[in-house]
Amino acid sequence: MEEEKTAMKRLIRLVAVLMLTSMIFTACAPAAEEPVVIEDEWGLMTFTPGSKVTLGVSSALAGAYAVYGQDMLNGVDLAIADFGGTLQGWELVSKGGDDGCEGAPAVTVAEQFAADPTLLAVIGPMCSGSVVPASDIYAEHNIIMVTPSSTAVVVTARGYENLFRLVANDDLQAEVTVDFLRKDLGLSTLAVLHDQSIYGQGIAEAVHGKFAAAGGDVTGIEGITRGDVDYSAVIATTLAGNPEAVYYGGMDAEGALIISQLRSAGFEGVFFGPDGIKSKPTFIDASGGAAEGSYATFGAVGGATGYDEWEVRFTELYDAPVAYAPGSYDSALIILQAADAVAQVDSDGNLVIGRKALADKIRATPFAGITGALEFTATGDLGKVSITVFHVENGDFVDVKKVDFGD
Amino acid sequence: MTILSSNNVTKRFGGLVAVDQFDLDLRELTIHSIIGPNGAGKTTFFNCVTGFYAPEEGDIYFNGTSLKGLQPDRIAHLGIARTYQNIRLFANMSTIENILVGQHPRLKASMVDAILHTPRYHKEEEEALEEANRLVQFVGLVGLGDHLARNLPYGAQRRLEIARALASKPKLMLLDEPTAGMNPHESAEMMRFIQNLRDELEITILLIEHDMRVVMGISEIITVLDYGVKIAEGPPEEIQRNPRVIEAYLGRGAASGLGQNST
Amino acid sequence: MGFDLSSFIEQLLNGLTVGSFYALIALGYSMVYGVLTMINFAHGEIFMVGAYVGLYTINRLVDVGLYDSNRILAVGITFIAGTIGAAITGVTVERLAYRPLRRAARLAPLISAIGMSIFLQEFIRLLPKMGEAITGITIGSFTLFPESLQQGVVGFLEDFGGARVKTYPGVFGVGGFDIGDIHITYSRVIILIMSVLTMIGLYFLVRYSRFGKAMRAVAEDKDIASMMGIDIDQVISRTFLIGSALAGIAGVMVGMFYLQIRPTMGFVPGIKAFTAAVLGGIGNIPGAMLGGYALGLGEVIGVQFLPAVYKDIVSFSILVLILIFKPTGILGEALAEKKM
Amino acid sequence: MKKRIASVTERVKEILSSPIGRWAFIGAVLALILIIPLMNFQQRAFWVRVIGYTGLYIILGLGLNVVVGLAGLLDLGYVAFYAIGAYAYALLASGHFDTHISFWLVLPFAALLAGFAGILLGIPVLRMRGDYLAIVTLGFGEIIRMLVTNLTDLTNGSQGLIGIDSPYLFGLELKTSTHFYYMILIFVIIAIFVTQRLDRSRVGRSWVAMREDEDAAQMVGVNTTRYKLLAFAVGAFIGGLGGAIFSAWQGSIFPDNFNIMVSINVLCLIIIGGMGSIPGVVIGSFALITLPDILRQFSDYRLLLFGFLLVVMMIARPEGFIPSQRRRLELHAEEIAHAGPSETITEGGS
Amino acid sequence: MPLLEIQNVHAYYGNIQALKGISLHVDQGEIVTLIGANGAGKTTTLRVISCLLKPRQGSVLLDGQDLSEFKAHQVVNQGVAMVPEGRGVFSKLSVMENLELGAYSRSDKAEIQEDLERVFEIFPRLRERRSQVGGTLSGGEQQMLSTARALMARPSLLVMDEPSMGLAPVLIESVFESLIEINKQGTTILLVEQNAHMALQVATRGYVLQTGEIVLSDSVEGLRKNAMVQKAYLGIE
Repeated sequence: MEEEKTAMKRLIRLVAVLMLTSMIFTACAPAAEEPVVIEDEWGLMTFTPGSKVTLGVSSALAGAYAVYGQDMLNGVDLAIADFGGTLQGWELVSKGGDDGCEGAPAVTVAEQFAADPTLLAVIGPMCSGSVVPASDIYAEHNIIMVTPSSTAVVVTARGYENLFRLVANDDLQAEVTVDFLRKDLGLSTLAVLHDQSIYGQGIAEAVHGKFAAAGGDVTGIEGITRGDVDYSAVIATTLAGNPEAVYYGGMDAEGALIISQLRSAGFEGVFFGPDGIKSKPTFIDASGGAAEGSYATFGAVGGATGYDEWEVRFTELYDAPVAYAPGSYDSALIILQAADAVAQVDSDGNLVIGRKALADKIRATPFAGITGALEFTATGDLGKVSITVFHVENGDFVDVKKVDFGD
Repeated sequence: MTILSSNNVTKRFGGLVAVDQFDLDLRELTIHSIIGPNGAGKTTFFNCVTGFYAPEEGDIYFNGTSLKGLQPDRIAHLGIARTYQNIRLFANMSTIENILVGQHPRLKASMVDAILHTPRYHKEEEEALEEANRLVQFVGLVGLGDHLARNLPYGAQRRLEIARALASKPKLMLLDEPTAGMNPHESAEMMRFIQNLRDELEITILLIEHDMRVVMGISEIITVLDYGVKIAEGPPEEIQRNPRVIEAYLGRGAASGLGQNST
Repeated sequence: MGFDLSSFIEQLLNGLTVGSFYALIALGYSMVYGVLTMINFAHGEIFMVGAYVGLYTINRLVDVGLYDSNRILAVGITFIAGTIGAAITGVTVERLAYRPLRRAARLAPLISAIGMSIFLQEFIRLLPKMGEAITGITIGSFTLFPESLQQGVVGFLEDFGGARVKTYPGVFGVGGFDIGDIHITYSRVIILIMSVLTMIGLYFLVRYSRFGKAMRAVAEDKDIASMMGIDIDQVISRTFLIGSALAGIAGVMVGMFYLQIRPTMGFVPGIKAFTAAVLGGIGNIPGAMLGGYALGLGEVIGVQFLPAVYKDIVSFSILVLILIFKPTGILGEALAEKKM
Repeated sequence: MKKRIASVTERVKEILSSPIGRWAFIGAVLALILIIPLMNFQQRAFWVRVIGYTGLYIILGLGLNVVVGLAGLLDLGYVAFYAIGAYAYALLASGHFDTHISFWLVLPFAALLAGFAGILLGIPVLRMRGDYLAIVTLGFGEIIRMLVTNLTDLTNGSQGLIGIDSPYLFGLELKTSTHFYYMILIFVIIAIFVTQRLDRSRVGRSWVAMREDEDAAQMVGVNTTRYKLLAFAVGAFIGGLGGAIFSAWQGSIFPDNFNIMVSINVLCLIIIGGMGSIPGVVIGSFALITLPDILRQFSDYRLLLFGFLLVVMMIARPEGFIPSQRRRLELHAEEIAHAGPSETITEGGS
Repeated sequence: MPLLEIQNVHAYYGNIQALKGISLHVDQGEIVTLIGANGAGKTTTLRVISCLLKPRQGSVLLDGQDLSEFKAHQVVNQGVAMVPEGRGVFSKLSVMENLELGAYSRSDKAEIQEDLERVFEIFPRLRERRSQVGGTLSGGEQQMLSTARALMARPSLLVMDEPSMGLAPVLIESVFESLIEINKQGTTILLVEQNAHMALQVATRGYVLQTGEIVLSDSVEGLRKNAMVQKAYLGIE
């Protein structure tokens, strides 16, 4: 365990060093021997000697969605530990900001982070509803933010150069889903359910549209109420159209209820969902066996290195990852490596990082993470994305198909 | 001249007929009492007059206007005011405020006036306050204007309730057991006060009362109700002797209240 | 979509099941309202605590093998444990957060209840974390608790609460039987029978027992009730006890039949049950049962004819319509015309 | 030592109770509030945001205070009007329909629209009292949220509305938190001014009378139907105003912004502050909206502490921090007055 | 030893003194009346006796035992039953249930049944209405029920608060007749009344309470002749 950790650390160091050298070579930058005047179009982050370097995590840390936020925070903490706990000698810390998965508090958290002189960058926010308003603040202050979870198409459509995201947007997941349903499984009727959230409804409607466009017959689209436990009424109307498959846009907990109630209502067809349901503890285990045979897509996984090993380590330290821990882990490492690469120590002994330099570095550097080979486009979306279709077999997710985008 | 007339008024609650084909002619400037055992329908009739209950049958006219279908606040605007058996003041408002609310039907300032403090608003509020202070004096509550209604002693609460009713300058006042809970001395004072209302302010009085001394002492005419039905009507002397009334209401020693004077 | 009788009957059955939950929880609202005229906003959380205590119990019974050897006994013990857990929580909440406010303005206990609701939810969620923090306290280099104790406590708390969705073992499975075209799952039948029996029991308790009479007397007039020799505090405590116990039963049922539980699970059913209690005429016990079933049925019938997203709109509209014509709920008394 | 502290608090009380002292205190607080955004300290932007947001809730609280505190109508669905105001502005001044109408034109419209919705809500609930009213209004709040979620063609459903225009004032784009801070401050002052004047007028008296005894109020000529609707309308108008400001400030809105917790928060703040009391609304907003942000340092224990403090505050001060003048007298009075028949006294006095 | 003895009781609501050191006693078998105007402190005295209000000074002794150590609901166990002002009938409970609650603190089933028969004898009207809900009774019947309910506790002392209030004259007579009957059967009665006429007809002794103080204590005959009583309470000028 301890050995693995140091091994990992060494590996990361190595990658970082390689990157740094490659950058120096490719950019033909002058060797930084003389104390140079450090400049940056967006301004500089200056960390005085002895100060900490903070990674902010904006997510739901208290209340209903806290379980996801805590998961993110754990992912970031593990990343900091794997990175060695310091950035060129400056101590690295994570700092959670509870946004409750809502807009207004997310903005408050953004202001709080923005005022923190030790802040390096932000991982999150988790929910699209918080990302949209909070990113305005981050953009205003040129703070780098990487969201591991917000899938709404609109997030990256506003031209913010400081914003990155580590998941595929709804459209791509929907495309793979529909393709799989139509071609691989050869199905022609589908009923769609969603949880009326930004995330769930967004992806459900995308699937709905694409399935119809692909010549399939959508027998109905219905919304459910989050927090209810008995969905038998809506399930009965859903099944009234005799669909071959049911697609559910939403999160794992409700997903588990829906699949088990679908099965007890006698539904024997295919159940399909997005990355929100791809959770072993809260979807497969919570469904009491009913989830067996279900499908889920999960984005950004492809070329992943060392995920299984990582999962073991993570589980040992915290608990099984819920949803966004891997993405948060990768997000944090991407930031840290880029920061390591562009950071300089000025003549006063301060660690100085250019904001735009950091953003450019992140955008320019491909990263081999546990969630896949990650590379960003100009808009902050993943350039090469692969979407994997998972099948639940014997109580676990097994990947059955992988589609690559962006090549 | 008749100020209030009730024609054939019937009010039912489920199977129970609380007021049964009740006729009443109330002449202007009289003091008229309604007596009868508990549950005889007296208060129910008050509630029909003031618009809280809609009678199933019959009609009530006030100065020739039918009250049918009118809401209590409209009826208040027409000039009828009342008090309650168990005092119902605005407990957490001051004496003055209670009276100011009582003046409601006579005030005209709108919400906009109130926000902008227009001259009209100022003038009206000033006059209203003046009038309220006058009423405080009239009912003998001087010095208690700022007290919350709920803090007033019992007798003062009764008087404040009357002052609030007077604030709308009514033509008819319905008093529901105004001397309940008072000792003979206080009751006598209240009797004089009620007579004053009629004599000085020219208000017609319709009274529900259990205290026979009060009833017999100030009423010009008495109506007796039993199980919603009018069983007698007439001047006090006549009622006192009416055998039906004695049987249903007054009892043999009838006099419980009255007769005591001779003890 | 044509009308399909068998699916309609299935839907009615669904409605009755959901209605049972609403009714069981609504009863607690109504009873508490009856004696204190306050909305116990934390009632949904008491239901949640019941589910958690039940989960802990059944998992231990699985560990010791009783669950496999005698399932009926294990389920019975689980129900009892969940019921007791909820009851204790309810009584404690009353004692700490409501009793000091017995004489305060009407809305003060409501706010206290809202605070309690947030507190309980977060308390269950943070249990393991708090356990870790407290047992991990060090004074200088001296640890206050031995490591084994710390592990034991944290282990227990992790088994008990925490932020994650927790799962009951699938006691009843998804099996069922058919009558003609109508498919009925065992679980629904069991829920229905259990709820109805519980409610009949409650009805007799309130109607005929010494406690029931005392409770109704306290609901009407506390001073006079105490003149009769009734200990008001005790009656209120017991009312909370019974109301919370019913919520606990509902909590364990939800766990057993829908498997998953989480700290936030009390909120939506809490609101629905409150709606049901008002629909039936708040403070009125048969009314709460009727309101629960009416709401459950109203929801499924609504979904038959309108998109499911309008389900809650339909149920609230039914509520408004009924209250417009009967402002005190279906069985509510022609209330509060203060005796004039 | 203890004595010394006591004498100091005594002295402070004395100063605050004299009119000059009180005005000086209010002036000092106001001056502090005025200059906060101009000061230079590390967390300035954060505090400007938090206090600005608190101001927004003061506006909402003043609106709901009319309905609950003055007129005595327990409204648990106040968020509906906030949502209507927010959506009205977002729809009329964004790329959604590509209409970009000026904030200053939409603002009164949004508020009027919300006020109208208040009347619509008011009509069916006229005959309901107390807790029946509470549940129906709660339902109304939920219905509005469900409608904005599901009327996708109009509101863009759960995906929300983004890119909402900033207001312009004399050519200046009001964009930063500081701008909104001052704008909200001005609206807070206006709202205090208006509600205070209403409270002390014939209208306010009628509301309070209705709260105290609806039947008796009607019998002295108060048209309770009209005054109930008026209370709903005024409350909703102010709520709609707050909603429009919110959507302009945040620049994007989603149905989830308008959940039931908003209503509950606003209700809690007016009760914690002291029902019917305008200074109470201000203090209550700081206690309920600022406090959770202060509790941020406790990270995930934040809500746990918040729930706990809510209970403690209520038990410590059941009448709220600053009970309204009328109510304060009343509470004092409880000790004086003989226990009336409706009182529920189980133990001895005090 | 008197059955009930109130010694120098001072009672307050907050800082307002409602009772300023009153003393009175009721002997076994008596009917004693306490006369006073509204606000004189009658109800406060009763609240003190029923332990709903703790006196700040002084004591209430029942059969020599200090009542102050008891809570309100325990007083009835000590043998004091109340007929509250306004009757206090549980309007949603049936007549039988009301009577059963009167015997709430007792567990002797057989004797309860006996007492039930006894009160039905005194108030035959209640037997007819036993299954009717309290709220549907007439005012006089409610007064009967309230009195019968108190008797169900088999009290040694029956305390009645304004039984004549709001009743038609014809009913007041019958209430007082039943009161005498109850007394004859062995129950001591403390009668708090405003209606001095009636109270002085049935009682043996009386006290006059004014603004929290006992100003007069005498036999009924003595009180009737007292000029102050005649003026303020009997209305004889």
